[in-house]
Amino acid sequence: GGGATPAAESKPEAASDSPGLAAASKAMEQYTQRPAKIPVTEPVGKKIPKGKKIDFILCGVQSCKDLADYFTAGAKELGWEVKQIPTQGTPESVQAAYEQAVRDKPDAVVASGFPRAVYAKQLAKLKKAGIPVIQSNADEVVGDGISLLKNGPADVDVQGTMIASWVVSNSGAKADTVYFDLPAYTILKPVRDGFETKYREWCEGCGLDTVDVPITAIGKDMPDRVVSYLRSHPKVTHVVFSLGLLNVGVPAALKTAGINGKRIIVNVGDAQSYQYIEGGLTDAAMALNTYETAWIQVDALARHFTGQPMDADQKAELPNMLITKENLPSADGDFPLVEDYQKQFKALWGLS
Amino acid sequence: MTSTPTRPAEHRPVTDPDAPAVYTAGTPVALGRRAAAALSFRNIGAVYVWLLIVVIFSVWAPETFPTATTVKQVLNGNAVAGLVALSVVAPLAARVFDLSVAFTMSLTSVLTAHFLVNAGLGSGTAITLAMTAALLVGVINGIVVVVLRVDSFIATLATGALIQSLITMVTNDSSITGLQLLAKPFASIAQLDAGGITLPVLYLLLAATAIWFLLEHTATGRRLYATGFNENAARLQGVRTGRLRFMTLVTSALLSGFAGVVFASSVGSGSPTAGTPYLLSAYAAAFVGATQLRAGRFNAWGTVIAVLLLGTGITGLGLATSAPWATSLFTGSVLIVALVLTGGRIALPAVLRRRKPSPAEPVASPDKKV
Amino acid sequence: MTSTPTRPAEHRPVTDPDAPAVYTAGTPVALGRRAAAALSFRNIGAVYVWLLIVVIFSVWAPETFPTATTVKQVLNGNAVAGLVALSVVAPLAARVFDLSVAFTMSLTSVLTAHFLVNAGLGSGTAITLAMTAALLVGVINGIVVVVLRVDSFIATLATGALIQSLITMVTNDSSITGLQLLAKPFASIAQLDAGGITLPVLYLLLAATAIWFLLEHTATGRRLYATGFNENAARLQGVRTGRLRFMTLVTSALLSGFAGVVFASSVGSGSPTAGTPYLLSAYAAAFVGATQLRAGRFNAWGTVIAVLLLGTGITGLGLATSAPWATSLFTGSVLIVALVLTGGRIALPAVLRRRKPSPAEPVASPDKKV
Amino acid sequence: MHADTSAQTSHGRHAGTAEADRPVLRVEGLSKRFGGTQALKDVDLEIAHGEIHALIGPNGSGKSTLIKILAGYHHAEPGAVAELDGEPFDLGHVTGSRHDRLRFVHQELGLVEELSATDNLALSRGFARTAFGNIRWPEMERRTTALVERFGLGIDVRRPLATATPVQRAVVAIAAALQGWEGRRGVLVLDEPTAVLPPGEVARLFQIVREIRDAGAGVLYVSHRMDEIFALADRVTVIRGGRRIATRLVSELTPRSLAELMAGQEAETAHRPQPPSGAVGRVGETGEAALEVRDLWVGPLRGVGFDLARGERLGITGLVGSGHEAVPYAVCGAWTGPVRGRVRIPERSPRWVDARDAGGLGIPLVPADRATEGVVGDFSVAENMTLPLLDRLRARLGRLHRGREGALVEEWIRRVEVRTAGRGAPITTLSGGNQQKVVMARCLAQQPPVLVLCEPTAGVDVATRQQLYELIERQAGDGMGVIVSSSDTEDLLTLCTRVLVVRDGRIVREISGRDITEPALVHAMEGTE
Ligand SMILES: Nc1ncnc2c1ncn2[C@@H]1O[C@H](COP(=O)(O)OP(=O)(O)OP(=O)(O)O)[C@@H](O)[C@H]1O
Ligand SMILES: Nc1ncnc2c1ncn2[C@@H]1O[C@H](COP(=O)(O)OP(=O)(O)OP(=O)(O)O)[C@@H](O)[C@H]1O
Ligand SMILES: [Mg+2]
Ligand SMILES: [Mg+2]
Repeated sequence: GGGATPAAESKPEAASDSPGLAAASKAMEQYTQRPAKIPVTEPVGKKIPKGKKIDFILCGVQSCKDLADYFTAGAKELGWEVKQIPTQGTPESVQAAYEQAVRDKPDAVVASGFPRAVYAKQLAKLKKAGIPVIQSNADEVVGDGISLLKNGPADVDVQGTMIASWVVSNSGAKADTVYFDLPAYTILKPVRDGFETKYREWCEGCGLDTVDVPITAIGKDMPDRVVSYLRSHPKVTHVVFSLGLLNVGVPAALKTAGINGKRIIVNVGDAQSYQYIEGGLTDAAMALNTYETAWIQVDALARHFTGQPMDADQKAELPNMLITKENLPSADGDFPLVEDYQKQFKALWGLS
Repeated sequence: MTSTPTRPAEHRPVTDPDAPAVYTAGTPVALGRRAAAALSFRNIGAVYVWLLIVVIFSVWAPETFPTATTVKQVLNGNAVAGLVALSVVAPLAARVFDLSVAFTMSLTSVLTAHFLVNAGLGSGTAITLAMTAALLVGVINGIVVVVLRVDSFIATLATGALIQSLITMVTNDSSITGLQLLAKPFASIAQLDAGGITLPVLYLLLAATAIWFLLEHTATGRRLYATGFNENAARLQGVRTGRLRFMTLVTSALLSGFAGVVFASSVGSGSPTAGTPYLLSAYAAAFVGATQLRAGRFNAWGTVIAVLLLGTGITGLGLATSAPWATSLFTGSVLIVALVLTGGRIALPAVLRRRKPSPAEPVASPDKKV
Repeated sequence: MTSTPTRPAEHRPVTDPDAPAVYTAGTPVALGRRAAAALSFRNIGAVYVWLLIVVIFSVWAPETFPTATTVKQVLNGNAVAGLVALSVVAPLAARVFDLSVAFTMSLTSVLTAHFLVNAGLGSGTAITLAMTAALLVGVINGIVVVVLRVDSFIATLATGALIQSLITMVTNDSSITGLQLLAKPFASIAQLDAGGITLPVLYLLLAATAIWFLLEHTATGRRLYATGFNENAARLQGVRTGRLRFMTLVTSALLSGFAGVVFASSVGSGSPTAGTPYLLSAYAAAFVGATQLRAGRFNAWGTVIAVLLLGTGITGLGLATSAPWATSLFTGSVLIVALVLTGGRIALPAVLRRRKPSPAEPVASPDKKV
Repeated sequence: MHADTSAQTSHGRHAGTAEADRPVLRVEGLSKRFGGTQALKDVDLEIAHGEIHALIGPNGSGKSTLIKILAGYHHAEPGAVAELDGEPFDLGHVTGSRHDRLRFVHQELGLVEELSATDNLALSRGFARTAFGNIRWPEMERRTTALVERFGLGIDVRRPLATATPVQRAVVAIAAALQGWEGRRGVLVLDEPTAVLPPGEVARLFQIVREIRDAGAGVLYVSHRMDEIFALADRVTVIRGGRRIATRLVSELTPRSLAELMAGQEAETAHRPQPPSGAVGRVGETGEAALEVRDLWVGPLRGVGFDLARGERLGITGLVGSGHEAVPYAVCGAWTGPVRGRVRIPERSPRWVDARDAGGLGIPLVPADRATEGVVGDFSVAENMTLPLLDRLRARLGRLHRGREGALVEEWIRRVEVRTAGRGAPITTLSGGNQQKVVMARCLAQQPPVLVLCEPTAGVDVATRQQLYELIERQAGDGMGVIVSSSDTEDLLTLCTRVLVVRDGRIVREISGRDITEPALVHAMEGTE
């Protein structure tokens, strides 16, 4: 449900002749602003202990790895040691990683990408041992062993809204959109729902088709699938990918197939997405707040290790940003949304 | 695969004739010789490599590795992998490649979850239905390979694709999760434990024992090997090679299907890609296993040893280091070391070697090779 | 696997000499017979299945499918898959399994990207270095398989794991991207096109022609097949089988390595898992290819036909429907249908066949002699 | 170990010339041990220029091992001396000059059957190529055809050898060995080349071998067929148990004295020159039918039918291509192509069985090609022997009863005198003849009502051949019907009570009892009566 997001609340009134378009444009304008502030403001206030050991369980995809690296950087600032446990993204490798975490007895476990059904048994053990588990980007809820959840299902639907705002305003409310979704990642479902809701709201006459893609298509015949789809649906104007990965190789394939003029936007932008935007091969991306998520998790643990609740972090609304060629901060890799997030966080931790 | 002219026959000195414990005992001398042969590097080289690994990790991670917990972790963590590896042993013995096992495993895992969660059936019914599907897969494989005579390697790739499409239809490619999968009757299948050893370890032992008995101690087993080594000769001696190959395909489907059910119970979800990571490692284990104990013959315990050898190393590595590349480096090197040192020169796929010419004549391995 | 797909002797009616187009012509009658044989269902059954698919999709998606764009799409979209499939043809002809091709492909893809992006080298240097790595992989495979005599199936699984660990070291398991990969000199490698046909299609044709020439028209090719069919007999006749098998492993590493470079250029990133999805489909294509044209022999054009057959179907499906399960359903069924219909069957025991005296046989029918 | 040197210095045909004073090949003190088996012990051998030198000895006496050492496949134990034309060569290394002067036709021919004759010949001697390196196929084919035609045999040089007849393959193997050997300086080594050749082709082979000899080369010729030795060889070396027993001029020997040399003191008991007696009547005369075959259409066969009486030993023969080879396979249900016809074993059931399902009758078959159809190379002697007998060895829970298996195998190893390191030894470590005995034993052990034998004595030595004949006779005496398909006329003459001759797919002649003679058979086969 996207009702609670600031985005939805901030524009109650509609514009004149095409109220949807106006609303979408307004929303888009807001989303394309680069956020300046991290969402937590309350300093930790106590001396943060050094030497904490933290296990970070990866999910087997790039974005988790990024998250882990940024988290490690943040933890290093506080003198903590992070052990990254790789997985192949399969349920049992995730389970095995948790099993190892149980044996490691770290001070905290950070993980990403998988719902608790996969590791319920280990989670119970960790809870019993009093080890906090911090999750992000998972189709999950806080509590019962999970101490903090960022980018949970309730947080990500705004990403759908953002994409919808761009599609609607970019097309002047005359879009015919295809949405390529990857059902294998359940956390992407709320994004898709958010997109559909807002897209229909803002753009009543617009076409929308959703295509599910098996995970095996990534890196193989995905470009071919897109080309085929677009050839058989020539009226489509906008293409949405629910994951940046799905777009890999697509622009080149479209070019050689002689398909021009399609607008492409991806959710969860990655370095390559930004390079595509820079090169004019893709039009927009929803930039994920990976840096901020990683550091807010560090922040939450800092509070935990100093005997405070993590509420401030759980409540905090992480920023998101819609990237287009105009506002692209840097093309040669990933970038934080809040430019000086490190400084701001360090200030909270009393490090600056 | 190649036809390395390295059939076991040719490596063993004639004096200790391959001596499966089969041939009757005898004098103490003979017994001693037999024991020496059984413990020789040639025969159980992987076990020595395994011991070496244990020593290395005990030194490297002295606090965590040499513990009972590690033993349990290795056993529990590799039971499913072991089941999948065992599932390909019987087909390989008959020189049938079943590449669909990974898909069958995924299929039963999602079907069980589907019937339990989405259809609300009881555990027993759900498992029965899923295993029926596995049986069906085995029968279809059998029909394509034996009746329609498509080469098994490519045929099971094809049926694998068909199963994949079925999985996608059922799951839309996302895992099926639900409380029913985590609750008692079903969760116990994989999670019930005695002293920290879970049930799947028992299944592994049972399956290995059954396959060992079948291959080593029954007429069927003998005929399976004959089918694999020289289908022509076997058929001319009245062995129903087609029927046996059919049977192995059904067995592998059932066993890998069962692995899928166990997997679903152990992770508490039905994953549409549950089996994929197990495919190559199952074949690796079976091939390494074929160089152990009954050199040149795919066999159950050799396969189990291979699975545990690799599993021990990976668990040890997890305790000792967190370098992400360590696992594959370790797996690759251990495989090569184990195979080179133990004369892991399998007599392989006759597919590929079918026409190994005359047994005794010029072909017998030249001295320079040994 | 049981046995190689098929040998020529067995499926063709004895009356039409197995005659590759290579052999000299003859009377018009003989020519006609030869043409009939060449166009027979047995010989190019996959082509007929392919035509059928074209017809079906032309009816199903009449506006989009039967167009020049589709032709280009199929060619462009399957060039890399075709290169990988071709890379396993020569090893398979010599009965060597190279399962490391997928990893070699990933390796060169990430190495090229690494050298271009992280090390800031020029395209030429980066590609040269990556291809050197591929060469090294081939040599290592050769050493393990030929010198250390480990069975190729398991040996290349093991070296695959080693390559994987190298990839992980280089990439930390994440894709390497950078503007350099999208920019001109490098991007052109895969993206330059003439009339909508991109360069990789040209590479595919060149590679297929080269392999076809090697296997069909050179002494090396004949010796490769001899090695694969009966290594002992070949060695007895002075063929340096070990050297040849070594060579095929180097070839496959180089070709799949090249596919990795092309892949990196075409998607504009170096992916640590670039090759993985191509492995099984490459083997599927090579095995289907072996039932075509030179039935029973792994061959270049048969493999290309198989790749394009599957590619056409998948493209057609993409135009006609977007059900996520359609692709695997189609792939599986087409493989089975193609193999069953075209006699992609297991070799019947050569000896029994041979005892089936052919009507035309009695020793000296003069018109048979060239 | 110079047990007998009487013929050591005799010369071959070119005796007297300077060249012939030096043997073309001389080896001395050749020993070879495989584990516990002493395969060769101190063997000497000399082959003169222009001499056909036969090598003869019981199964497992070390003949093939000697040849494999010459070929460089096995290493001799240190101390052996070898000379080619007076030049010593190292038995441990396959040097180019040895390859040039020693030419081998191995028993299993060493051909790649999936490839054509052209390819096979080219494999060893190279291909004619253009500047681009591509093969000039027309020239290759012309060359091959020319080579093969020298042997008076037409063959489609483009077709895979798997479709060729055994004779054609043998010719290709010989042509491959001889090509590029224009000087004919050296030795041609033939290991049991005639084991599966029909008489007519044997004669043709002899002619070729004599030509080679007359050109001045030496020939080393291994065979178990005594008559061939007398027809062809100039000298003969007998080895037994890995030792050279004697080297003699053939002209000084009689079949009986040669057999005595081979068999040693056991000669009296082992050798039995008389053909077996005990004529058994045809169905309808004296015996009842063990097997009835009707209207068999298989391959070139056009409606063949016959009755086999209990106790009868029925030979089936014909020229290559006549279709007679299909009969035994079809009767056992082992033919893989399309089959039509009916068979029944009246003793078991009065119902006729479709020939397609004849496999269900469980008639044991000794296949013609031991290597590819007979033995399971990766199995031990015991496993090979009990393969069709497993049902008898079943204990509780379907377990195999190892004890009974062991006893059974030991019994048959004794009965047919298999020379092996033990019943657990891999079958591939047995000599060719001993493998054949294992294959025969497992069929006889089934004590079936009907037994089908193809080339039952291929590669089996003289003494064992007699033993096998006796065993077959004894079992036939107990009521078993036997079908014999063999290219070795001795099998037909000695063993069979009746012979059916097939020509152009039909049974054209039936010869029985005393009328079975070689001329009668040849006339019937060729239709020249
Ligand atoms: N039985 C034989 N008779 C004559 N020459 C032989 C025989 N076997 C091998 N040779 C020759 O000896 C040479 C070396 O043989 P070998 O089997 O060692 O082949 P190779 O090319 O060295 O292969 P590898 O790489 O497997 O060692 C070959 O060139 C062959 O001509
Ligand atoms: N590779 C091997 N390993 C062990 N023993 C062997 C091997 N090859 C041969 N032998 C043994 O060496 C002895 C001599 O065998 P060889 O093949 O030379 O006999 P042969 O005279 O050719 O017999 P036949 O007439 O039956 O062909 C036999 O006892 C045989 O079992
Ligand atoms: Mg060699
Ligand atoms: Mg011999």
